[in-house]
Formats: sequence, structure tokens, C-alpha cells
Amino acid sequence: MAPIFLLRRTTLAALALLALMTATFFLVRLTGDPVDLYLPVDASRAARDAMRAQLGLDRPVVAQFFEFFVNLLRLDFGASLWHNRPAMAVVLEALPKTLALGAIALALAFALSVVVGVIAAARPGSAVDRFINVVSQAAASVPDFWLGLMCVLVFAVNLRLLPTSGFGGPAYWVLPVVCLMARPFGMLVQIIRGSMIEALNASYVRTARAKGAMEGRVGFVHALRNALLPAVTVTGDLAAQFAGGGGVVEVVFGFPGVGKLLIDGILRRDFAIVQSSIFAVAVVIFLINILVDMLYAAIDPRVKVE
Amino acid sequence: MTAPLLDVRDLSKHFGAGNTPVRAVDGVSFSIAQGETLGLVGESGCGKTSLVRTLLRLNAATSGHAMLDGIDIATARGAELRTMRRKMQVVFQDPYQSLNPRMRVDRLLSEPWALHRDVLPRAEWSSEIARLLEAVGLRPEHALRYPGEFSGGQRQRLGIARALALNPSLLICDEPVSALDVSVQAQVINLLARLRRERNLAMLFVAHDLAVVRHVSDRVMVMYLGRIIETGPTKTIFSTPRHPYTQALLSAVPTPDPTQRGKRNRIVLQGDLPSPSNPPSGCRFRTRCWKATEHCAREAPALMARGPDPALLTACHHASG
Amino acid sequence: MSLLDIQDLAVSFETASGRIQALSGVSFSLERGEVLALLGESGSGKSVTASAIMDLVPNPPGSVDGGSISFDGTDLLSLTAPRRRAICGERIALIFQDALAALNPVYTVGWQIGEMFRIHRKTAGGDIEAAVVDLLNAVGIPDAVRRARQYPHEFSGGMRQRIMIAMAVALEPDIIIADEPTTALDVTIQAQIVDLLDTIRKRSGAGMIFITHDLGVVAELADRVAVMYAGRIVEQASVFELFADPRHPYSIGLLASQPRVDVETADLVPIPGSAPNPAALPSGCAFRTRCPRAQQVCADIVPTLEGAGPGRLVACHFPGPAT
Amino acid sequence: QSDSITIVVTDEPKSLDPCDTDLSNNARILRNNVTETLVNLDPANGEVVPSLATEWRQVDELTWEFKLREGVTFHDGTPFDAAAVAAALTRAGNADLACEVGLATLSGNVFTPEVVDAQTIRIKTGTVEPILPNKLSTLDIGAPSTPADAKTREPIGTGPYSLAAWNAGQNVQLVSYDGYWGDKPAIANATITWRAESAVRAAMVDTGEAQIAYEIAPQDATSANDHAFPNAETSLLRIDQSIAPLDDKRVREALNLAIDRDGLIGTIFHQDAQKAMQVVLPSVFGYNPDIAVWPYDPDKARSLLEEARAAGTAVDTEIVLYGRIGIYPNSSESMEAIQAMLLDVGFNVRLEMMETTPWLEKLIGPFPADRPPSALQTQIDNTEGDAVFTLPNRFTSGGNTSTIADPALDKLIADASAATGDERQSLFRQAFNYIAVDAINIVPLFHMVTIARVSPDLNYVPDVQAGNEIKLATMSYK
Amino acid sequence: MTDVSTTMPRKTARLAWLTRALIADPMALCSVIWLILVLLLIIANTSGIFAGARIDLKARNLPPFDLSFDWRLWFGADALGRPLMARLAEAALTSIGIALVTVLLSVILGTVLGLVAGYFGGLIGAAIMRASDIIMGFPTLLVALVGLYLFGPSVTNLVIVLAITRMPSYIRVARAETLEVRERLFVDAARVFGGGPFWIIRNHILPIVAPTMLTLASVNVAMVMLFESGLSYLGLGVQPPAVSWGLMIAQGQGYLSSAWWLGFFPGLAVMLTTMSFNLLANWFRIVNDPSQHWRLVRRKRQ
Ligand SMILES: Nc1ncnc2c1ncn2[C@@H]1O[C@H](COP(=O)(O)OP(=O)(O)OP(=O)(O)O)[C@@H](O)[C@H]1O
Ligand SMILES: Nc1ncnc2c1ncn2[C@@H]1O[C@H](COP(=O)(O)OP(=O)(O)OP(=O)(O)O)[C@@H](O)[C@H]1O
Ligand SMILES: [Mg+2]
Ligand SMILES: [Mg+2]
Repeated sequence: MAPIFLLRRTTLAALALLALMTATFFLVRLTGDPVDLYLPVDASRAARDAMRAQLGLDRPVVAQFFEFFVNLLRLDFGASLWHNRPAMAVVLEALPKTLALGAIALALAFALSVVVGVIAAARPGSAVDRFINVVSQAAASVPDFWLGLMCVLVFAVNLRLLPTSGFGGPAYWVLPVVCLMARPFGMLVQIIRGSMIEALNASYVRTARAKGAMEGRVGFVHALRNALLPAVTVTGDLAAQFAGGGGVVEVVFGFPGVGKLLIDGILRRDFAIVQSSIFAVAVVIFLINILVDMLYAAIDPRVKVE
Repeated sequence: MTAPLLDVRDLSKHFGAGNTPVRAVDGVSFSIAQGETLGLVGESGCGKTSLVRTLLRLNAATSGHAMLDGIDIATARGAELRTMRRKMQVVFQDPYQSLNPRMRVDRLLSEPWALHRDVLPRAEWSSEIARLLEAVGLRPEHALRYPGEFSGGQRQRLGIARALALNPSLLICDEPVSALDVSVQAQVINLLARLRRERNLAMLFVAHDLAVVRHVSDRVMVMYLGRIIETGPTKTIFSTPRHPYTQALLSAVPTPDPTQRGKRNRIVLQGDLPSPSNPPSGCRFRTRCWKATEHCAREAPALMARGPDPALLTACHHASG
Repeated sequence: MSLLDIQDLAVSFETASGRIQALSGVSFSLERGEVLALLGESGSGKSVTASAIMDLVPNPPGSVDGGSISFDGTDLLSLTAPRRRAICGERIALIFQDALAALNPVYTVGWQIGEMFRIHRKTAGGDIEAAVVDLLNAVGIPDAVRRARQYPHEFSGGMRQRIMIAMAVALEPDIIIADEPTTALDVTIQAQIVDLLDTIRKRSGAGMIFITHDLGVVAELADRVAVMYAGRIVEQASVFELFADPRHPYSIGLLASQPRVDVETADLVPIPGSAPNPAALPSGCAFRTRCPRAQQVCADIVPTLEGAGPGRLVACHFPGPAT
Repeated sequence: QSDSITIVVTDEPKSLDPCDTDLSNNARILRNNVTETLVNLDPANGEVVPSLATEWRQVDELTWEFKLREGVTFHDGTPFDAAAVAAALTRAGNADLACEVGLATLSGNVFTPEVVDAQTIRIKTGTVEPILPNKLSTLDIGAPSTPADAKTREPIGTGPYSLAAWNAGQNVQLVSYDGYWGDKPAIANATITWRAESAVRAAMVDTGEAQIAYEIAPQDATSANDHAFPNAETSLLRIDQSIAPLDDKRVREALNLAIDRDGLIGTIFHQDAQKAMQVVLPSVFGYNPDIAVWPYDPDKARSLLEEARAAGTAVDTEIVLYGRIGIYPNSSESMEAIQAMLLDVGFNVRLEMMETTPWLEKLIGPFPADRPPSALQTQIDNTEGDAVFTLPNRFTSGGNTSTIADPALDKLIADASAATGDERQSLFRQAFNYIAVDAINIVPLFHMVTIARVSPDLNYVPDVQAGNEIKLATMSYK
Repeated sequence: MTDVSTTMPRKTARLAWLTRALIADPMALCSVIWLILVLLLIIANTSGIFAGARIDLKARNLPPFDLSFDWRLWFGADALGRPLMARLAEAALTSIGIALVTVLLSVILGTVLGLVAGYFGGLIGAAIMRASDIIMGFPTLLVALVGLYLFGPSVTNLVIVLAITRMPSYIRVARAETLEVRERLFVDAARVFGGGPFWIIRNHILPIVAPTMLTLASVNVAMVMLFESGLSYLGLGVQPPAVSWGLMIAQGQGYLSSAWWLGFFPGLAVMLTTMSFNLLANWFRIVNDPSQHWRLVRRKRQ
């Protein structure tokens, strides 16, 4: 991968990021004024105006935007109203947790769906295949937060096997990971099954068979590597989504990730938090995309990273 | 002699910008007279389709002119453009791709009239469709089917019928039989020959099957890497070709006659077609030519008569030898 | 005993428009060192025949319904899948029409050729590399050491076909099945490949089944020809006999509809109509709807392949020379 | 471990600064655990009792004097003295810091501390302040090292516990302080964590993940371990009475009569909730015990509406019910039920449930002139024990959240606030009566209860202050 | 192929084939049955069969499957004592209605924009694509919140917000497909006859692109339903007193341990409906791809 290419991509991404941040700035400001939320109901009008002035919210939006923009270029995202400390610091505390959660869930989903997808593709139309089809469709269709609630009900409240929610040792990760896995697992099984069936019907697989390769070799050496490409694309997209936080799942499990942070930030009108989490997530997504492209090129030599 | 129907001067079509564009067509000149069939042969990638598409104004020409009956194809607008579209029609190579699979045959065939409202009143469409179908050897009731329900040969007939709907004077055929089976290929060739006779059609017949070209054409052009390297009457080209490439091409065609096995003097060319974005200097064929000399690398040979037959034009420095 | 002997082979496919009998009652044999051409138009069952021999009929939707394929005295159809695979890969090799699709895009060509050794022989890594380079040289690919590390998409069409050939002959098989190896290629390249195949085959003494619909290539290469129509062999003869004196109306039509490059052809005489719908073949002789000689019996009784002179078989109720 | 406890509440505190203890999320963690106040209120009767101050007196109309406890040190080792109190008071009033205590309880007056000696402090007030000790019961005293011009995330106090860690998004951990002046608590380590869902909180006590869970929804309060306690909140609908048809008193009365309060209790609201007629609890100074609770009388409500209609009031105008999602457990359900009841007697009402920020826009004035007639779901709390903390801001014409502008009421409240003793009580009682019966500015609903689930092996019974204080020091395992 | 005489009228033949194909795919058949059930429930509800589904605090949180109650209460009652069956029906109308209208809106706009971007390319195309990239880059939550805050929390606004956020996927797919179809020979043929851009888009490209868009739309109905339920769960979507499945789950969450059925049934309904749309999309893909038809047929024979 040429440095020129990296440079070009980074420049493009930076421009896109600026556009995104600009839009974010105006959007969050459209959701209302945080002052009422942050002052006691009894606080006087004067106190409210004072706070507004202190936050700079009394100035014209354009002026606020200009300041925001200058600060953004200096990578200064301001302080969180709610947390009372630099917003980026708060985000950087939550981000690794979200990334770990997403990575674990995706990695497991990917590994599992490769196995299951290959099994289904081996005998399309068979009973096993149809069973897998139903299960994976169900997994792809289940609302993750609902699954979360039901898991809490069954495994935590009734069976008391796992903690209800929160953050801590491995036990705390089980349910969020499972809930987050469901949809990717379902989607990936469908995709891998489809691309695997296609690959197994491809001409080069006939060649491999004609060469005398056994079915295992045909499936895993010849077909699978080709069949993985669409799965990698989808996994990349999912990874990008997960980088933004398991959203609702994080809320359900009280998992202190960036998704919950963003949702709370939105509900609390904590502009700095919203802006810095969107920024951080956008950067992560950019890195994920590059990673996916590189992975793609590693799997398929026809794809040149450029 | 009357003015030719199609007159092409120095036509070029380059793809891509920058310093190494693909020179798919590079300074091609020729003409076709009313009612004449000109065959065009060449290896895959030599620029046949690019030329055809440029003539049809599906690509914009990079330079040069093509005049159809006095209308400049590249710049025609409004009424002129409509006239041009009516006069020149095309039959594509792939009968599976060239018919919209979701259009029923009657809609398919009447599309030209829907686009040229003045040609035929709507009331007459259905009878005309029946006539067209019969003209290409199909039955009128076929009008109610979809293209997917026809075999390759039948589809190609549909393609031809559609091309004839506007009664053109020039029919451009881009490998119309390459995708067809031998037994069906002959049907289509015969059909084209008949229609040509009946309607006094001029044709540009593109193919890479030399036997078919020989059978169909009055005159033949041989193309190599975007250039015409030899052109002349069919008889002369096939009996006494002067360009080494034409000679190699002819000798490479296997003869369907086992008794000739091993008796023919075959020239097997080495290597592949060079890249059209970086063609060899001078004569483009020199990298595969057994006669190539210094001179060939330096200077591109002009297309001109180099032997006893003045109608046979050859672009080779060593053609007379 | 023939090297390969096929009797009454039948293959069918399940499709939306019904069951397709892709092959029925196909019988032929191949001797060591012999070139048998399978000639026939698109859909006549040539590739399915090759697939059936190599155990490559996709199941579902296809299935081999009957017949026998005996190779060197063993009935391939009665073998277990792994044993059959082993024989097919090592002793019978297949060359496909579309080399680009037939080569795995994600592995280097060297790896793919070398795989033949890894599957069937316990050759050491270094030896495999050397063998691959030798093979690439033998099929006329210059700069073999470097090119072995390249991927299929980095080669031209002719070069890819050479790679397919190298792969096929790597283990010096007894039979090479070439399924339209030159159809996608230009005449000049086709000439190169045909020459190469001929040289390599002669050198190893293998038998070859050459599948094509190009009469010219058949005339250049084949010893014997089997003409297929709608899943059946309709005529079998030595190449000289077939071209000089075709007996089946379809063979006759085929020859008459082919324009020639070396002599001026007067009028072409096409075979009327088009290939029948494989899901709804006409009763009796499948060719009867296009046949000038057809009579009632052709609709009632399927003609069998019968002797019509030394080494020559025709499946027609009214065989006879062209008129 | 028998000396560790985990407590689960609803939300993460947004601040742990001692000057923000007006927020109950914050106060629960800090008050009397980490930081202490000069005085406390007795949960039983609302009387002021000593804490960091041992005695106090009103020197003159504008001056109060407090004697401070000796031998008290902050967690960082610095001694507790009058200067520390002065600093804390000044800090709470610093407008730039926007302290919750300063903006709420202490607002509306000027307090000037005066250090007499290390153990004595005098506080001068701008205007007469009859109940300063009540107010000071909300002022937590942080160490002098607390930055004067910035909020802190690491409070240092004099309480039995010091802050061990605040793991943002996860929990707050407290550990007992060896140098505490009082008795050493039985619980050495406390973790306060938070979950939004009542069912989850309740389950955590059952599973042993936590020992106390606060604010369990009524439907989850099914076990013997659930303790209901009044939380000083009163729920109500605030009527925007300046917009027709709500400017007609008959219509407002009909609103009140249409609601089946008994039907709501024990179903959507906890059975221990008390039907209310005014917005403070009986323990609050100024509470009027003589106002009769509205009966459920749908027929009378209908006839009142008819009367109003006959008198030309546009009774059929659509009235908007503004509700806030999650303001208390089952808030949406309660509003849906109320909407149904109102529809039943012939009101044309539309329910709009909102999240907090837009709801606040409806709650806090100034209000736009062209607004629709509305009633707003809200609740009012009073933990300071005096009606003055409730009435001026909510029911006078200058009030932030007031929808009533009645000169008579304004005067009544102003007089009451300045008065002391029985006169004060009587005036406040009149004011409450005026609001509820004469003006009918509100649809009072219930004095609310909070339910806490307490692990059965823990000695702890939540009291009325549990909404603002988790008295860790009083807890122990059986 | 050649001489299949098709005497049956085409529309009927197509319908018969679709029915046959549907019966051949048990999963698709189940999906259709489920959707029809839901539809019946909705119709029953709107035609007032559940009338009397009034608030009745005494019947609060009645457990399900107690057949001794009135049949309306077989699924239990909600927190206000209304029959859960009626609530589910009402929510179904909102949830599915939102999803369908949203998808309809976004599929139409997205396809048009995608066709334009794909066929014309150039500046317009680039502008459309960049705009859709930016929409894609946004957390939908934020967009939803802004939309609902600015324009008020109504179902209409939710639909608009969701439609806008879903549009990019249609634009992309329609554009990609257009780019491919544009290069097909029959488009060239139409151009040779003098067909202008709009003629070609309408007669040649749209009919080819439409089935893909329909399949995508079907998948998207499922996605929008999930999304709406997520938003409503967070309190950013449908607001009470309106009700959707997602909102019912959110409200049921408060009764997780005391009345599990309040959250369980709506979640199950979301899942089954989503799954139905996904399965139908699959089936539709197969039906539209002749090379896969044998799957449908084989199953029929077994
Ligand atoms: N749209 C295009 N963009 C870039 N290069 C093109 C384009 N179309 C054709 N070319 C290149 O132009 C050259 C000539 O192609 P063209 O299709 O005209 O050849 P052809 O003689 O018709 O070949 P064939 O026999 O395979 O149809 C080839 O190298 C091809 O790769
Ligand atoms: N996978 C398949 N599914 C269904 N039908 C098939 C399949 N493979 C082959 N067939 C059918 O079997 C018949 C014979 O096909 P085959 O590929 O052998 O023809 P061919 O003679 O090799 O033609 P070509 O010259 O086009 O390669 C055809 O009718 C074809 O439709
Ligand atoms: Mg071409
Ligand atoms: Mg074949």
C-alpha cells in the first residue's frame, strides 16, 4: 500500500469528517438548550441567562460554530457538561469497552457463522440446511434489546446464572456479547451460505474436483477463501456499526460504552460528548474501512488497494 | 461514381485520458457504397467493436469524421440526428444481451416506431410486426412471447427484425453469428444475404470468423491493433493476401478437411496481441512478424496498393517481397 | 480392452421446466494414444459427458441415472467417491473451456499446478517448485520462475489455457479430456494451443477426448469422431470417413452449413429449425423435427446406434450418404 | 464480605461536588457519608438537630451564630473549622460555579459568613431569614482544599466515608474513614451503582448483586423485603389556567372530579401513596390538614362541564396533557389512565409524552402567548421542611414555573415567607387552601412513596430522607 | 424453449407459477400465513371487534392463556388492563404501517435518485452520492432525535426521518445496478433507435432494476421495523399514547419480572414479522432468478 494512497484517503476522510462534524454541530444545537436541564427548576431567570452566557450559548450560532471549528482543528472538543471534564477523555474511556465488546461479538459471530454457513452450504436444501436457514433468519430478525431483556429475565433473574447488567469480570460480558452477536451471526450465516453455494458451483471448484481434491479440501481451501469476500464486506459494515456502540444493547445492560454515552449525551444535551463521540467513532470507522480493504486485498489478489 | 453511403476519414477512438490512452481505433479511413457489404476481421481486442460503436455514436469519436449520406455522425442534431438514426441500424453480437428480457416481442419490435412517431401510424404496428417476423422467418404469433422463450438463433432473428423496422440503408453487424451454433449460423447468414438482396442494404459485417466473412462480403478489411492493415476485394484478400498478418491469419484457420492435414503451410504466430495502450512503434505488427526489420520499428507503413491489384491496399513495408 | 469404455450412460437434471435428459444411452470407447472428437452443437451433452466421466455432475440438480464407465477395466461408477476422485485426478485430466473461470482466482498459478503433486504424490516442496517450472516451460510460458508466482488474472487468455494444460499433464495422465479448449480464443492463439496439445499428447502417448463444435479443429486433430445431438451419439466414424461421407442427416447438415475459408462456398445449406427444448424432446428421434428424411417411424421409435460399415455407427432409420 | 455493601440507584450522579447536593443522586452518595452539614433534619418530625454544628442561635434579625464541633478533621487531614464553613458557604454562592445548592435552596438571599473564632461562625443575611438552620441542612461542607472556582470530582469531607473511586459509567466506591469523629460504621466498603430499570434493580437484590435497590416500581414490589417510604414528592398536574377553556374554574374543578384517585392507588401507584390535596407533605411546616381531598365524581364533572358550556366556555377545545417519560415509575401509564378518565367525562384531551428537555420547556417559563390549553404532569418535592421552599417559585406571578398570576395569592405568600411562628403557619395554610380550592391551579394526585428493596440480612429501614440520603453509617449485617 | 406453446394467459400463468413457487417453499408460505394473520388482527381491531378495550385498572397485568376469561384477554392484559391482543393489533398497525410507508417513500425516492445518479453520473451523480454518504455517516439516533424535536413527536415525522436515513441504501443499489444495466447491449440498441435518457430509464433500466429494489425493500421493511422498535424503546420513536411494538417492549420492560408477557409478545411479533419479510425477500430473490428455480421445484417433489 503506497503512502500516497494513504495520504489521499486520509485527506478525503478528513474532509468527510469535517462535513460530518459541521452537520453534527448544527443538528445537536437544534435539539434544544441544555441550560434548563442542568439548573435546578428553582434557579432564577438571571441564573439561567448567566449559565447560557457562560456556555457561550447566547452568541449567534455562526460565532459558536466558528469557535467550535477552530477548537476542532486543535482537537479540542470542550468539556462535558454532565461529566464536568474534557469530553474526549470521557469518550476515550468508553470507546475501548465498546470496541472490545463489538470485536468479541463480531469475531465469535464470524467464526461461528463460517462453520454453520459451510455446513449449510454443503447440502443445500437438506433438512440441516433448512434448519440452519430458519435459525439464522430468526437470529437476524430478533430485536437485540428484546433478546437482551429476555436473557436478563431468564438467565439473570430466574436462573441467576449471570449478572443482570453492569460492567466487570467475564460474566458481565456474556449476555451483551450474545445479544450483540445474534444479528451479525444470522446475517453472516445467510451470506456465507449463499456465497459458499455459489463458490461450490464455480468453475474453479470443478477444476479442483477434477484434480482429485477431496471434498474437505475443495470446500475449505478452494471455495471458502473465495466465499469469504462478501462476508468480509458485511463484517466490515457491521464493525463500523458496532464502533458506534452496541447502542440499545449497551443501554439494556448498562454497559458503559460509547453507544450508551452517545445516547445519554443526546438525551442530556451534552453537546461536547455527542460531538466527541461522533468524532471518535468516525475515526475508528475510517480505520476499520482501511483494515477491511487490506484484508480484502489479502484474501483476493485481484483487488488492489488503491 | 456516386458518393459513398458511409465515408469514414481518419477516425480515432481513444479510451481514457493521460499519456497512455487505449488507442482502440487509431486513424481509420474507409467507405461503404450503397448496397455493398464490407467485411471487417481482426483478433479479439483489435478495436472492431470500438469502431462500430463510434460509428453508431454510442461512443464519441476522439478525432476524425464519419459521414452517413452527407450527415456528420458526430455532430448531427435534431432532425438530422433522427434521419441518421433511421438510416443506420445495428445487429449486436450477443443475442441474449441485446434484447431486453422484460419486453414482449411486440413491444420490442415496435420500440423504433414509438421513438420515430412519423414513420408508421400506430394502427399499422401490429400488421407490420407480423410482416417483419415473417421476413426473418418467425411466425406472427411469436409477437406475444418474451425473448427468454426463444433460442439463440431465433433471438438473433428478432434482433435483425428490429433493426429492419425503420428500413435502414446501412446495417452494421457486430459479429452477428459468433454466438450461434454452426447449424443456426448458416440460417442467419442466409437470412442476412436475402434481406440484403431484397432491400439493397449496405452492410458493415464484423466478424472474427474468416470463413463467414469470406462468404458474406464484397470487400474485406483486416484490422490489427486499431489500424486497418489490409483491405481489398474479398477474392484477392483470400487468394493472395500481401500482409504477413493476413497471411498468418488465413493459415491459422483450421480446414474442415482431414485430408489436408499436415499438407498446408501453416504460419503459427508467436506471442499475444500487444497492449493497445502501448502499441509498438512503427508497424504495430512487427513484434510478431517474421519479416520485421529495423525499418518497421522506425516508420509506420502507409495503407496503399503494393501489388498488381490496385484495389488491394496493404500497410506493410515488405508486402511486395 | 479399451482404455476407456462407456456404455449406455444416462444423465438427467431437474429444472423448473421439468426433467432434462441431458444424456441417454451414450456409449463409446477410447483407445490408448487415440484422439476422439466429441462434436455437437451447444447443449448436445458434450460437457455433461466429460463431467460424468470425472464425477463432476452437480448433484443436485443432476444425477447419473445409469450405464457404466470403465477405465482400464475398473468400473468407475461403482467406486467409492474418494477412490474415484483419486483415479480421475491422477489418470484422467480435464481441461476446461474458460480457463479464467476454471482457475482459482485467489491462488498463484504455481500453487495450483503444484497442488496436483500435493494431492496425489508426496513430492517434497522444493521438488514441486522445480516440477512446476519445468511444466510451465514445457507449455511455452517464458520466465517461468517469476510467472509461477503470479495470479491467473495477470495472464492473457492463451497463457491461461497453457496453464490449464500444464496442470492437466502434470502427472502424465492416461487420458486428457479437453472441453472446447480453444473456443474462447482467437484463431492465431487457437493454432498455438492446438499445436501444443497435439505435441504434448503425442509425447506422453495419452488418449484424448477432444470436445468441440469446430469442424476445422476436428479435421486437424481427431482420429475418430462422435457426433452428438440432444444427448445422444448419432454418428461415430473415423475422421476421414465422416468428412468424406457423412451418413446421419444431422452430420450431413452440419458439414453443408459450414462456410469455408480456403475455398469459395456457394450457397450454405442450413439445417432448418433450431435445437429442441431439452425439457421437451420430440418423441422418437430427437432430430426428426428438423430432418428432411423424417417419416412416421422416426416419431415412434428411437433409432439405435448401429453398425454401418467398418468402425462406423449411425443412429438413424434412414442413414445414407448426402444427396 | 460482611463489611461490604452494594447499593443500586437509578442514575449516575452528574456531579459529586459538595455544592451540588441539591441533586438527590449526588446527595445520596455524599450527604452524611462523605460530607456532612452543620445541622440535620430529624426524619421523624422535621426538627433541626446538631451535626457539625453543636448549637446555634439567632443573634439578631439578620445574623445567625453557629458553634462548631471540635476535633473534626477532613479526610485529607486538615481540621474542620469556621474558615472551612465560610469557604463552603461562599463557594456555594459563587454564581460562576452554578452550584445546585446556591441556585436552589440558598437563592433569593445574600449570606455573608463571618469567622468569629475557629469554632464559631456568624452568618449575616441580606433579608430576614427565619429558617436559616433548615436551609443550612442542605449545605455540605467540603474541605478547604476544594478549588474555589471549579467543580471537583473528588469531594473531600468530614464524613464517616471517603471517596475511593468514581468509575465513570460504572460505580462510585466509598471506604470508611478511620479518623471519623463519630462512631466507626459497621460497613467498611460501599459501592453505589446505577441501573435504569426497576425490574433489574429489584432483581439485583434477589441475586445478591446488590443489597439495597432504590425506586422499585410498584409492580416489582412484591416481596417482604420491599420497603415503601414517603419520598417528599407530591405528584400533580399543573393547570395552565390562563388559557381558555381552563380559565373557567368549573372546568378546572371538573378536571379534578374526573380523576379516580382510589383506582390509581394500588395499581399504577403504590398502595402506600396518599391522596394529596396540596403539594407538600404533612411534615412540612405550613401544611394545611383541613383541605378535603377531591372526591371521584364523574357525574358532577360532566354537569360542571355542561354548565361551563352553557356559559359560553369553549369546553370542547383540545386540551394537551404534557407528560414526561419516566418522571416516576409508571408515569406513562398514569397519564394514559388519566387521559382515559378525562375523555370519559367529556373532555377533549390529547396526551403528549416527552423526554426531559422538551418537557422542561413546557415546565419553565416564560411561556409563549399562543400556546394551547394544557395540563402538565410534574411532581414537587420539599425536603427542607418549610413551605417557603415550595410556594414562591411555583405559585406566584414571578415564579419560574408558575401558571397562576393572582395578586392576592402573591401577597399571601410574600407575607407568609417573612413571618415566623404561628402566623407563618397560618398564612401558609391559607395559601395552600387558596391554590387548591379557590384558584384550583392544580390537579393534586398523590404524596408519593419510593420503594426500596433491602436484602433481608441487612439491618436497614429506609426513612423519609432516604430519597436524599443513604445512611450507610447506620447499616449493619444481621 | 423454442416451441413451448404457451396458450394460458400470461398474467394467470405468472400467478399460478408464483403460487406454486410459494407452496414449494414452506418457510415463505409460513411467512405469508403469519403476515395474513397479522393483517386479519389489524382489520379486526380497526373494525372494532376489540371495542370495549378500555382502560380497566382492575384487570391490570392479567396473565395470558387463561381461557376462562373473555377471549379478548387470552393474551393477557396490559398495565392499564386493556386486552393485550387489542394492544398488539393496534401496535401492529403502527409498526407495520410505519415500516411500509417509510420503505415506500424511501424506495421511490431512492430509486429515482439512484437511477439519475447512475445513468447521468457527472456532477449530479456525484452530488447525490456524496449527500447519501453523509446521511449514511450519521448516527440515525441523532437524526431521529433532531427530527422529532424540531417537528414534534408524530408518526409522520418518524416516517420522514426513517425514510431519509434509509434512502442511501436504495440510492447505492439502484445506482450500481443502473451503472451495470446501462452498459447492456439492449440499452445501446435503444439508443441506436434514438431513445433519449428518460425513455431508456423508464423502459429499459427501471424494469430491470425494479425487482432488485423490491427485494431490497422487503429486507428493509424488516430493518425499519427493527429500527423503529429500537428508537421507540429508547423513547425516541413512537410516543405514548400511540403504541408500537417497540414501545410496548419498552413499556413492558418495567414489568419484566412481574408481567413478562407485556414485553414478550410484542418482541415475538417484531421477530416473526421481521423474519417473514426477510424470508419473503429470499423467496422473491429465488423466484426472480431462473437459475435457482430448481430449488423451488425440487422441494415440491419431495
Ligand atoms: N469502454 C472502454 N474503456 C476502455 N477501454 C476499452 C473500452 N472499450 C474497449 N476498450 C479497449 O479497446 C480495445 C478494443 O476493444 P474492442 O472491444 O473494440 O475490440 P474487438 O475487436 O471488438 O474485440 P472482440 O473481438 O473481443 O469483440 C481493447 O483493448 C479494449 O480493452
Ligand atoms: N447444472 C445443470 N443444470 C441443469 N441442466 C444442465 C446443467 N448442466 C447441463 N445441463 C443441461 O444438459 C444439457 C447438456 O449440456 P452440456 O453442457 O453438456 O452441453 P454442451 O454440449 O457442452 O454445450 P456447449 O457447447 O454449450 O458447451 C443441456 O441441455 C443443459 O441445459
Ligand atoms: Mg467486439
Ligand atoms: Mg460445454
